[in-house]
Amino acid sequence: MPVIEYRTALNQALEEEMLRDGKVFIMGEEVAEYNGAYKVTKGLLDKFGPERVKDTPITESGFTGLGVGAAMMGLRPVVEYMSWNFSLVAIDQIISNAAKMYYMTGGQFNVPMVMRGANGAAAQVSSQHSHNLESFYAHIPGLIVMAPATPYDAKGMLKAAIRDNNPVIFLENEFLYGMTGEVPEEEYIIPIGKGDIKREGTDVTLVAHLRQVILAQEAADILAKEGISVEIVDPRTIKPLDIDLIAESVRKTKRLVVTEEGHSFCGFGSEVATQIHDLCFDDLDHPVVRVSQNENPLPYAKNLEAESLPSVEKIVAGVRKVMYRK
Amino acid sequence: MPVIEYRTALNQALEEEMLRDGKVFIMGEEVAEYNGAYKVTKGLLDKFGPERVKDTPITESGFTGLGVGAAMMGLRPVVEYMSWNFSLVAIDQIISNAAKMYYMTGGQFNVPMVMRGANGAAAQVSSQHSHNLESFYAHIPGLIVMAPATPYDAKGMLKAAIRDNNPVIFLENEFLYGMTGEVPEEEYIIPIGKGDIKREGTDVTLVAHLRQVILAQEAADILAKEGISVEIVDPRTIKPLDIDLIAESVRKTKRLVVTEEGHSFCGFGSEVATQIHDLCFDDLDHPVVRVSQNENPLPYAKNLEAESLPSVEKIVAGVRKVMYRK
Amino acid sequence: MKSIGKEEALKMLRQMLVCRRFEEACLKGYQQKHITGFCHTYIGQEAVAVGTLNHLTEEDSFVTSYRCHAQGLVRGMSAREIMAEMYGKVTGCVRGKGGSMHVFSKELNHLGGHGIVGGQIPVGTGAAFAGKYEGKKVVNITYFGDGASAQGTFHESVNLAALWDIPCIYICENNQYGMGTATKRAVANTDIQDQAAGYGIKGYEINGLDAVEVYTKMKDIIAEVRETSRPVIINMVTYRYKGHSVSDAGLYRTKDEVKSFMDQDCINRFSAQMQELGWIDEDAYKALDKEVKAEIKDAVKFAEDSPWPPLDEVATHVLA
Amino acid sequence: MKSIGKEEALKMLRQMLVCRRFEEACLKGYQQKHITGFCHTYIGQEAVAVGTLNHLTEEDSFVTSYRCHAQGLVRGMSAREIMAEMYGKVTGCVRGKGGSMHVFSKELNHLGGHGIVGGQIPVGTGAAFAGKYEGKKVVNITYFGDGASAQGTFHESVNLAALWDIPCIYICENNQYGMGTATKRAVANTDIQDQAAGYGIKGYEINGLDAVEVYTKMKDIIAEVRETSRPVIINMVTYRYKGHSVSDAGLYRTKDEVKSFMDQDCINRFSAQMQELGWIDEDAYKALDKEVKAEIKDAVKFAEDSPWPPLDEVATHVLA
Ligand SMILES: Cc1ncc(C[n+]2csc(CCOP(=O)(O)OP(=O)(O)O)c2C)c(N)n1
Ligand SMILES: Cc1ncc(C[n+]2csc(CCOP(=O)(O)OP(=O)(O)O)c2C)c(N)n1
Ligand SMILES: [Mg+2]
Ligand SMILES: [Mg+2]
Repeated sequence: MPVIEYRTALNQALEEEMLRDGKVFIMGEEVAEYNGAYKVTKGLLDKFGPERVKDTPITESGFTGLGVGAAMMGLRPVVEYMSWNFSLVAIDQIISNAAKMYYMTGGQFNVPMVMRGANGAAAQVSSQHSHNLESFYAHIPGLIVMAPATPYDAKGMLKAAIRDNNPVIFLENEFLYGMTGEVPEEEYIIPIGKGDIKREGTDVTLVAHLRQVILAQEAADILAKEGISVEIVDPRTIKPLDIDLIAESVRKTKRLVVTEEGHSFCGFGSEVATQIHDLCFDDLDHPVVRVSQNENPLPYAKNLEAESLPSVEKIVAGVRKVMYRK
Repeated sequence: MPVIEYRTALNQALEEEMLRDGKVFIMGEEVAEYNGAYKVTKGLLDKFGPERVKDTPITESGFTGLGVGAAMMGLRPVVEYMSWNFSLVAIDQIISNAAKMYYMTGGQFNVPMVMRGANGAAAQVSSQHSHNLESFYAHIPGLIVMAPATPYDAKGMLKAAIRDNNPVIFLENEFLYGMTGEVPEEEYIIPIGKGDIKREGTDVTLVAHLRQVILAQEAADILAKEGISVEIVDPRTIKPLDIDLIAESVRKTKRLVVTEEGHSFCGFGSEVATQIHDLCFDDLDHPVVRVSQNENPLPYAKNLEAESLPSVEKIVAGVRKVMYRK
Repeated sequence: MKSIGKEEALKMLRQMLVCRRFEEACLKGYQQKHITGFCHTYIGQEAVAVGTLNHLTEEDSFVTSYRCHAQGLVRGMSAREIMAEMYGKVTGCVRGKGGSMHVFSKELNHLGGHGIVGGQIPVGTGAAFAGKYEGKKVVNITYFGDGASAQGTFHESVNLAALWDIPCIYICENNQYGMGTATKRAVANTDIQDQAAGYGIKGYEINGLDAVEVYTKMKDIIAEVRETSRPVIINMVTYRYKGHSVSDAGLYRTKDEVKSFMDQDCINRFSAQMQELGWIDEDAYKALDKEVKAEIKDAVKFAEDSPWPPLDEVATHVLA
Repeated sequence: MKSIGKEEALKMLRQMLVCRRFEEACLKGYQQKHITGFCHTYIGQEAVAVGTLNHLTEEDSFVTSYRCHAQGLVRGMSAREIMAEMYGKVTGCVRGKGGSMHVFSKELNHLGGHGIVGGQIPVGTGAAFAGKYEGKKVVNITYFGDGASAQGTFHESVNLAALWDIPCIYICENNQYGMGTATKRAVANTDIQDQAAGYGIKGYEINGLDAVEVYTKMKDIIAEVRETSRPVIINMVTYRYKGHSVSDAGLYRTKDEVKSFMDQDCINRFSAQMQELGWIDEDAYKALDKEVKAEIKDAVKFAEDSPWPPLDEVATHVLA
């Protein structure tokens, strides 16, 4: 099977879906002539022309809303945010318009629009550029939230997202773009809402998504040497959440750690923890442990940034804690 | 003690703080000549003049950012959003600027600004006008989030908010504005971060804030007749959260229900539940039960709206569930 | 008026009356607590909807704010389905889920009915974009208020449309107030059409109280936009007679001011012009009004008699 | 040039050189991986900072985007504290917490250093508002890019300022690109000053490559704003020589184009004008440049030698 980068997997998904359906078009800052700030849209302008691959001005609210209107008229926009941080200036269009449209029109107008881009921290880009927005978007009924961790998932999930008839929040990450992995040549789709066991284990369930999956693997390697067998569950779709898969794993391991790059207060980990406490109350040997970003804006200095973010060491510590080990 | 409306309590707080400190000024849509959409700012234009009570154009992002800049230069703006729904067009100014400023300037510029307005549902105003935004703002480090349920709390907390040196998200509710309660004539301040036992009880802890406190009281009355003694804990400040007060209550009652008007996924209830599962794991007789808004945008029709929102009945059912009763 | 022609003029007169009587019925329904939530009427502004929407083809689209009933009616939605929506009934145009602020019709390309001030402006831009993308010669009319013109979404949308040659017609329904705030207290330059210069497009001011002026000028403008695909900004100066919404007492303006505009009432003026030409007489007008009133009465009865949405509707249409 | 005077001109020349050498040192520090994250240089645009900030009084304020080092230096921050910030050291102007995009100085009313495109525009407006509120005759300069001029925050801010007579000077540093997008591909009308008409205020275009023009014109404009409290929009046409940020290869423009602007280099032009007047000669210029380079070298050494922030800094300054 070919081994390709995460960004290439996304690029293939975009190309295939644009070939399949003339209503799919791409818009965002630097997606066309510049080939994308992170090169996800590389070559698509050449292949599909400026009518279908559109560079926008820096007006996220304007072009997001434009996407909503276009989607209401039957197009299938794929909107790129250079990073999800910039979606904050467009969030009203996403929440008040995209998310509510199908419901408030009594099922008349749906909004088949994918919004995608880098979520969370990059390397030392400081506090205004490092938001993890899973919990915001997952909080709102009417939105689907996806977050692939591997090239394989990225491709199959983006294709599913583009074909879905709802607004989809598609979260990627700058560090993942260069990661490589096997991606089959034949077409495949990963269904929305289906999680994936990224590593089987018996002692502790570790829920991780996006870049945390990579850290979780490293942590699991370390813990394996201590005789702790970690099962890594990647929900892949944040909402609708495959809680059954997580619960099944927890019923086996009796212990759960959730790691997320974002902040913890009302974060994704709190939702997983609450649902699992509810579903597996009698199974759990220890309360669910959350690993997450410190309660401060993300600072620039390398040492402070590292101190703030979840890390392999913090995940290892979380697992040890849930195992009542030192 | 005088019995006054919630809106009057807020009005008194504003007036007293404006008298005390010339740097405090108010801005928002219809706050001056119209006396406020919900009359919270009634009479203040007459008392303080148009330089200190300013009607703004409908540009939430613009005037919120203007507030941030003014606060950086030493003023103490009180910004009214006609409702918190409209803060979504300004959320980047709140999160990227107000919340991060003190940190990203290394402690140079703080932003003493209060943002206040009605949060959550009013009577049948449908899906774009009914957001509960606790979980969004509480998720972000650098913001304080307050949510008073009574006239007494409203006054003492708003005064604390205005005197605080940080950006404060101050959540009110349209249904509460007309509620009455005792408010002393002498000055008092309710410290930020201090919760309040709104009703003592022994069997179940019920965490509720804003309008949910009213519903919780009604539910507790009903449950009392069934012999269930409910303790209502109102955190008042959502962040920093008085988790110790909640935990103390849970250690006594062994059971916790959290009711919130907003959605549950990554909502406030999930945070309380997760923290309490962690702190009181061995005390709990039942997993924490969340009562919240259904997983759909809020519809207009009276019967559908009622079906969607948390209610006295739903709270009663939640308490019964946590007591293992039918 | 002559260029409009008798048949079209009669249609327009009827449309304006339908809008007016419909909104009057809403006010009554609100007093009777059948209609709840917010309710924003269009009374006084009818010439705008009528003078603009009649130029659209079936494939054209439009979008507006919460003040959205009249546009729906003029476009051809039934008074029944809109009134039933006001009442929150399942027979309403959006099944009772939206209420007064959220009239939509997919069939007629009525893209709503939006509650966030300025929020619909990019949406209309997108609808116009879609038409162009599909290679059709269609336009979109995006209506918004004078208050909304200050929102950033307006600026961002117009820039996109001017940059990409999107055939969108931005109509500022300048009814001289955004809630209690007079336009001049909200926008630095009340000649909203002057914004056009910043984007290298055309701007126009039109007397929105005069259905003939609106209709004739908009005919040419819409034809030009359809042809050139260049967006335009229209400052459509009009006036609302009632409060911003039903709960607004309107203390921010004098009775004299309101009266001075009622004296220029668009329906009276239009029917007088028709009478001058002998296209209608007093009796025919009365008969027409009676007919319209009956239609609205029927709509109200339909709304009253319609069932509530079944409770399981609450969970449908969250996801498509 | 004559009206500027020799002393002031010498100061300006030195300031421009400090900015240029500082940014060059940043590029080097970035290659050496001492500086990380984003890093946006000001090379080519120096005349703008120098021709504008020198007219501000101590009480005036200003705010800008992530391209914020030069403004800090011209205003009087030390190269040491800004370079140390680039390096993420605790001796940096914001204690290593902000990095390249977030230069601030409370003492000097440098309100940053902002990363969200357009996000700083309302902030500057607010600073100008505060001065007026306190009854002072102070102004704020709000800098933003050509790309940023399309953001809604610009429109909202200018409207507020024009409506409330807020003495804010909106300077669009039109360096002809927003990242890889030429201005004409991002804004429908590249004459940004034409936006002024929409708000009933004055707009100006200034050649931002010519320090003399910037300085002399801005002197009068700033004096007028201070006097009248009416905001203005300036289209300050300039050019950046380097990529948008250090990671940008700049393939969207030709070498010829870049060269044509480097031929009009603001520092060369200014020093040539000074030489014509006999205010400086070749040797003196070289000596000045050497002195400046030494200052920057010292700043780099200071940054290198400075300690990292202690780990407990991570939790400080979250709340005041
Ligand atoms: C973003 C936002 N802010 C505030 C409101 C509350 N609000 C509803 S209508 C309105 C006035 C709008 O005035 P205008 O745009 O002139 O339209 P009109 O009502 O006159 O038709 C306001 C402030 C809102 N719905 N959305
Ligand atoms: C809201 C937002 N969208 C996108 C970005 C990413 N971004 C950073 S700088 C930039 C280009 C800005 O161009 P311009 O305003 O002309 O300023 P210049 O960099 O040329 O000084 C973009 C798109 C951002 N920081 N914020
Ligand atoms: Mg209006
Ligand atoms: Mg630029």
